[in-house]
Amino acid sequence: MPWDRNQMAARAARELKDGFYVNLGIGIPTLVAGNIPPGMEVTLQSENGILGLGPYPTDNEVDADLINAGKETITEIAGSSYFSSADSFAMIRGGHIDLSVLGAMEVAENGDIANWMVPGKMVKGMGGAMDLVAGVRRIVVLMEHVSKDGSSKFRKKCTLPLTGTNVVDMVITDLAVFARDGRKGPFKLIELAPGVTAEQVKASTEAHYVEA
Amino acid sequence: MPWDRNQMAARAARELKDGFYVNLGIGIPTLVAGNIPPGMEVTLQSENGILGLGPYPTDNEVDADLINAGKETITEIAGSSYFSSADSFAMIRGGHIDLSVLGAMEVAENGDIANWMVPGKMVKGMGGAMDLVAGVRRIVVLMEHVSKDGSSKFRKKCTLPLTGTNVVDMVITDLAVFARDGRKGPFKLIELAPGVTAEQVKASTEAHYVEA
Amino acid sequence: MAKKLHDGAKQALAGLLFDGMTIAAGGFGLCGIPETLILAIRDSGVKNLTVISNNAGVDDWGLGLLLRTRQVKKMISSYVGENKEFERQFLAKELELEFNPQGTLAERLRAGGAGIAGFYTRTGVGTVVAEGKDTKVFNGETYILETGLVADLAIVKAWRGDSFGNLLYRKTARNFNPMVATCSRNTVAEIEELVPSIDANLVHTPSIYVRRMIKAASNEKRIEKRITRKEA
Amino acid sequence: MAKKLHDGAKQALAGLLFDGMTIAAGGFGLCGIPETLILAIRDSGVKNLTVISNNAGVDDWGLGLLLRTRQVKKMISSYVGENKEFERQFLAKELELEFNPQGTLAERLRAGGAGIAGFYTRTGVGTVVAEGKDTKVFNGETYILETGLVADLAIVKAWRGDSFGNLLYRKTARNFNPMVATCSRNTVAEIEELVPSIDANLVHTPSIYVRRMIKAASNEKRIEKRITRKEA
Repeated sequence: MPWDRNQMAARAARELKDGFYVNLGIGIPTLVAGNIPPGMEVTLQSENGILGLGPYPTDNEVDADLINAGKETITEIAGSSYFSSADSFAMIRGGHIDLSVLGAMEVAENGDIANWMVPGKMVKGMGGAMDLVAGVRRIVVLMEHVSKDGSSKFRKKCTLPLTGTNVVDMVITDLAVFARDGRKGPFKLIELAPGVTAEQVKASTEAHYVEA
Repeated sequence: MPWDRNQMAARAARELKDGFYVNLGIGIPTLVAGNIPPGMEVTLQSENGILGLGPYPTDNEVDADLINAGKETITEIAGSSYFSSADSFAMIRGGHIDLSVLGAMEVAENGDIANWMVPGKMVKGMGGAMDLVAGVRRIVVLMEHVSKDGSSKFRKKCTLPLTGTNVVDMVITDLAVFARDGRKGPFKLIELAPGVTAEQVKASTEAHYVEA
Repeated sequence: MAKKLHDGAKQALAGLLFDGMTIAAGGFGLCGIPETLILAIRDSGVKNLTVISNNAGVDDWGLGLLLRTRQVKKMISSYVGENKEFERQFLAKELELEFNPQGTLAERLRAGGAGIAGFYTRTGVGTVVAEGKDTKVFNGETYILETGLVADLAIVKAWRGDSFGNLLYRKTARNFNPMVATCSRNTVAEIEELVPSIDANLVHTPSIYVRRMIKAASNEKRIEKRITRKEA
Repeated sequence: MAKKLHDGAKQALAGLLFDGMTIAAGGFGLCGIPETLILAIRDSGVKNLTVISNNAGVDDWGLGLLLRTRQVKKMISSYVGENKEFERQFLAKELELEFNPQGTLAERLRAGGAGIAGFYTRTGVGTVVAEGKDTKVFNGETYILETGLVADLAIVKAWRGDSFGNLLYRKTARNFNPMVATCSRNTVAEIEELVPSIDANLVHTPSIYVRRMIKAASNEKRIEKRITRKEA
C-alpha cells in the first residue's frame, strides 16, 4: 500500500540528524515537523527571517508579527532568533542549512527540479525556492509518484521551467525512495513503500535509476 | 600667517552642514570634531563600527570595548549605534556618509590621493582609507602645503601609490583652500590663509589650478 | 538638526514623490508593511511607479491598493500569488513584472544600499532567471551576476524608533525592511512607537538610513493565514 | 543535541586544527579579539597558518603571539602597523602578506559566509589593490571584482552567549566578529558571560553559526591608546 502524505513526511523525517538546521517547504513538507523523533533536536528555519520555529499558536498567542514563509501564524521557542531577509538568505545561500524538504512538480534523473511554475497558468513567482535549492546542503523532495493524469513526475528531463539544476539528493514519493551521493551518478532505488513492488515502481517511473 | 593645525581643522569644519554624517580620519582631521559650530548637529562615524562618537572618556568612563578607528578610547552619546565592520563599510561604500576629512601625503590636480604608503618604508596597510575615498560623498583633504623637504604636496601627479583616483573635492592646506565641483575640471583657489598671497601659493604649488 | 519626525505621512512624503519614480517597500506578505505610507502614496495620485517589494499585497490592502488605482507600471517581486487584480492586469499586459528569487531580491537591495554594483550567486543558474545575465565560474561552479538595486524612495515599517531615527523591528516583521531602508537616499520610516532611546548596542537600523519618520496612523497588521492549535 | 558549550579552549578546538589551515579571527586592533582561543592555538603548535584578521595583534598579545612562535605563514589583513616582530618577519621574507582594504576584507568575509562568490566594488580602483583583478563598468563607473573568503576555522569573541549558541557582542568589540562567525563551517566562539537566554529579537549572531563555544578564560582586553579627558 502506498504511503500517505503523513507517512511520506515521516520517511523524510528519518533523514534528519540531531543538531540539524532544517528548512521545510510549503505543503506536505510542513508535516515533517510533526514527525521529528522524540529526543532529537532539530532547529527549523523559515526564510522570512526566523531560526527556531515553534508550533502554531493558541488563539491567545496569535501575533501578526510572527509568521512563517507560508504566511501562517507561528510561535517562537527557547533559542529562537530573528533576522532580516538578507541575513536569512545569506544563511541559506552560504550552505549553513543542513537540509531542506521541498515539494516538486517534476524531478529529473540528473537531479534537476521544477517546482515553481506551469506555463499557461498564472505565474505566482519562485519566492525562495531557487535560493533554497541552490544553497541548502541537502535537498530532499517529497512528491506524489505520478501526476493526476498518471504521468511520471520523476522524469528523464523536466518539461516545466526549472527551479534548479542538479540539486536534488533524494526523492521520496508515495511509492518509493530514490537517493544518490554527492549529486553524482544516477539515483538508486533504496526503499519501497510497504506492499509496493520494484516492478510497480519501474512501470510508473520515466526516469532512469539503479535498482536496489 | 599660515594657518596652524587647529585653524586648518576649523576651516574644514566650515564645510559641515547641520544633519551631516561625517567620518574623520586620524591625525589633524580629528581636530575637526572640536571645531563643529555650536548648535550644529553633526554625527560622527568611525569605521570600526559606531555612529555617534562622543568625546574622549573620563578616567572612570574608559571602556576597552569602546574605541574609534584610531584605536583610541572614546564614549557614546544619545542616539549612538553600534554595528559590524561589514555594516559599517556598507554605510561608507554605499554613499551614506556625507563627508570625510582625511589627511594625505599627496593630492594630484586630477583629484587622485595618496595617503597610505611610502615605498621603501614599512607598509602598515591601507586600513579603511581606500574604502572611505571610494565611498564617501565628499572628500576634504587636510594637509601641509609642502612636505618637509619643501616640495609641493598638491602635485601634477601623485608619485606615491594611490589610495584612490579622482576622489578629492577640496584641499585645505596651511596656506590656502582649493575646491572643485562634481569632481570635474580643475581645482580653483578659493581662499587664502590670512596674510598669505596668491603669489606665495603659486610659488609653492606644483599642481595646476584656477586662480580665484 | 532638521527634525526627522514629521506630523503625518503626507508631510513626510512632501517633495519626494514624482511620476515614473522607483519606490522600494519593506514587508513580507502583509507582515511589516508600511501601511500608513502606502495609503498616503495612493492618496497622492503619483503614477507610473516601479515598485520593488517581495510581494504585491492583496486586492484591498497593502500594495494591492496602488495596483487597484493603476498607479503601478512595474513590480519587481519574488511572489505575487495573493492578488487577483494583479493577475488581471498582468494577463492584460497592463502591468510589467520582473521576478527575482527572494534571496536574490534581498541581496540586490542590500547591495544597492552598500555600494556593491553586482554580485555572483548560484541561485537561478540554469533557469529562466539566468537568461541574459553574465556568468562566471568560481572553483568549478557557475554563478550568475546580479546587480544592486537602488530606489528614489524607500518606505519601511518599524516597531520602535527614537527621535534620531534609529529603528527596531519586531519578530518576523523585520524581513525586507532593513535592506529597503538602505537602498535609497530618501528613506521614510513609519514607526509604531516613538521611544526616548534605543540601546545603542541593539539598534537594527542606524539613524543614518532614516531621512524622515512618522508615527504610523495605520497598524491593522492583517493576518493572511491565521492557523492555531488547541490549548494544551 | 550535541552540546555546543565545551569545558575549555583545548577541548573546543579538538579535531579542528591542522598544519597549513586557514583561520579567520574576529577583532579590531586588540578590541574584541578571541584571546583565549588564540592562546590555545599557540599552545597546540599548529603551523603554516594562513590567518585572516584585520590586524595582527601586538608583539606580545593577540595574533602577535602566533607570529612570535612562527606559526603563521601568511596574513590577510588591512593594517598591521602595531607589531615589530611582524615587520621583521615580513622584511626578512619569512611571512607572506596580502593587504585588503578594510571594507573589502569585511565584505569578502560576509560574502564567503553568504555564498556570494564575488562582488564588484569601487574601492581600490586605480590602485595596487586592483592589480590582476577583473573589472567591470556599471553605469559608467569602473568596479573591481573581489571574491568571497572562507576559512577552515573561525574564532570569535562575544560578550554574551546562550547554550544554543546565540551571541551578543558589546559596543565596538563587535567589529569583524559577526562576519568571521559566518565564514567557516567550524566556528568556535569564546564568550565572556553565559546567559540563560537572549531576546530572540536582539540576537547578533544566530546559533546556526556557532559550532562550539567556551567561556573565555582570558578577558584582558588591553587598550592600545588610552586617551582621556578631564572630569568636567
